[in-house]
Amino acid sequence: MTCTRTDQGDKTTLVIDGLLDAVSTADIRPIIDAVVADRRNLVTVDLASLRLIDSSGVGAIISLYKRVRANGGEVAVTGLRDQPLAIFKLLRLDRVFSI
Amino acid sequence: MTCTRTDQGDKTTLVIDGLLDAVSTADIRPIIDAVVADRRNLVTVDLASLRLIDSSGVGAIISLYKRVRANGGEVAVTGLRDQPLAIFKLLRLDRVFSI
Amino acid sequence: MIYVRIPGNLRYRDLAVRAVAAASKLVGTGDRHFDDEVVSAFGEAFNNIALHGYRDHQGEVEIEIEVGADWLTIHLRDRGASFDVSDIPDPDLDTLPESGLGIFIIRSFMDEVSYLAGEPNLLSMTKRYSEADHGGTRP
Amino acid sequence: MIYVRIPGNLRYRDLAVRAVAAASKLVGTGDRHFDDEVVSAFGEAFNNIALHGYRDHQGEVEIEIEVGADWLTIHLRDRGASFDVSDIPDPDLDTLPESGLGIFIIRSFMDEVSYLAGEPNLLSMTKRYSEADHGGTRP
Ligand SMILES: Nc1ncnc2c1ncn2[C@@H]1O[C@H](COP(=O)(O)OP(=O)(O)O)[C@@H](O)[C@H]1O
Ligand SMILES: Nc1ncnc2c1ncn2[C@@H]1O[C@H](COP(=O)(O)OP(=O)(O)O)[C@@H](O)[C@H]1O
Repeated sequence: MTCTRTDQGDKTTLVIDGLLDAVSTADIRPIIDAVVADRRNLVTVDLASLRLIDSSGVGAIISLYKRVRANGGEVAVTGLRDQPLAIFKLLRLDRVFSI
Repeated sequence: MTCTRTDQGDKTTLVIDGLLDAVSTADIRPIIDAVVADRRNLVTVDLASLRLIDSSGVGAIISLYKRVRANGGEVAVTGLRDQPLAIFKLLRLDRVFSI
Repeated sequence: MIYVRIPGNLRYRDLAVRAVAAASKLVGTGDRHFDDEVVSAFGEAFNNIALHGYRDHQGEVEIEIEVGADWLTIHLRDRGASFDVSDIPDPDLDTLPESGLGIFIIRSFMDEVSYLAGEPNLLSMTKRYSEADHGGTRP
Repeated sequence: MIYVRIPGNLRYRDLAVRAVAAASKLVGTGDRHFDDEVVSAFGEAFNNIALHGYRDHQGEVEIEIEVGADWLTIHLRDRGASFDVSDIPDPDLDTLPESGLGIFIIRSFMDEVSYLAGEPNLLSMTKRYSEADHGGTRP
């Protein structure tokens, strides 16, 4: 897993690729904390290169969503496909994030 | 593994991708037989998308080489990298095919 | 029959998931969704053993996979803490829970799930493939 | 310790190779070449058991992998035909042989290879990682 944060004006994009599971989710927590602390309010999570996600990875993204929303911001998730898409659909997160 | 043959004028290109191992090598044998039977004499084997090869896969490519040469033709191998490149170098095939 | 024994530790998760993915391909459905759902369910079950079952001590996980013509069964055995899978309620997805999703994923993606507490604990899960069904059960 | 038991059949080659690749990553060299060479050697050993060892009857392969700080050992056990690995000469690469390359690949890519005929036959192979060495042994 690699997670790359890019800030452009108001917008922040997190590109997460590879494997977001119980092992690697620990590594994105500090990045999520920083996005929230910086009060970035237009966040896009780009998962086009994400190969596999599990419930801990989903939990981290939901946590990002809730905290950015609490700051008055928005989180969109883009690029979902294959296994990650199946998980997001099962957990009905496709209605939450404008996928 | 998929193996795609393209003929253009005198030239034939075989693009082999995926996994060329003891299981899948059986599937390229008929394609090799046809290239030889058609007396295609300028053959390029493109392995840029080959992920893994074993000694049976190498054996099939050497067989193609020997038979095309016996017909007076040439075989080049292109695009080798990672595990397939390590195998070709170990077997000193990098000197045989203009890699 | 496929049998894998590894430490019940997240370090070995990737190895186990890859073995299960390869086993799922052997069912030969040619359907990526089938494989994705098997891998998703297995990954949650393995996480749970590593994180809950073996929270207090280390131990091994035994993974047994039976590959059928149009089905696959995975048995997971561990000697960690036991629990009662039927005690675990489905999450309320509307509240956007950040945890407690694993068992739900397993139940949703597999056709049969059973758990026997003991020495070892045994979690068994089966997924069947049927082209007709499948269109309908796609989430 | 990682233990995998599967039928000694080429259908299971991909599963076994993926497990070994994941195990090799656990050594943590971060060196793709190390992993590629381990996978190459293992693949040949598995082929040989499936194609030669179990030519006349079916049987299982047991794969045991020990992962060290900078080394990896793979033990392969089978109950098929035995052979004497030290009887197998290196191929004459100048003649472009189309077969007889497997044992050579195993010997070249692993640091130690031993074979004990018996019930079961046991092929053990170890690869050590050393950054200094490595530049030099790169083919
Ligand atoms: N293998 C296990 N051993 C012990 N307890 C478990 C096991 N699997 C699940 N549990 C219990 O069931 C609960 C629900 O599991 P799950 O739905 O996967 O969500 P989460 O792991 O996020 O809590 C866990 O919090 C844990 O208490
Ligand atoms: N596991 C095995 N069981 C029985 N015989 C084997 C085994 N591995 C290798 N051999 C013998 O050693 C020979 C050389 O093996 P190898 O170098 O892998 O080349 P190839 O398999 O192409 O013949 C084989 O032809 C076979 O006779």
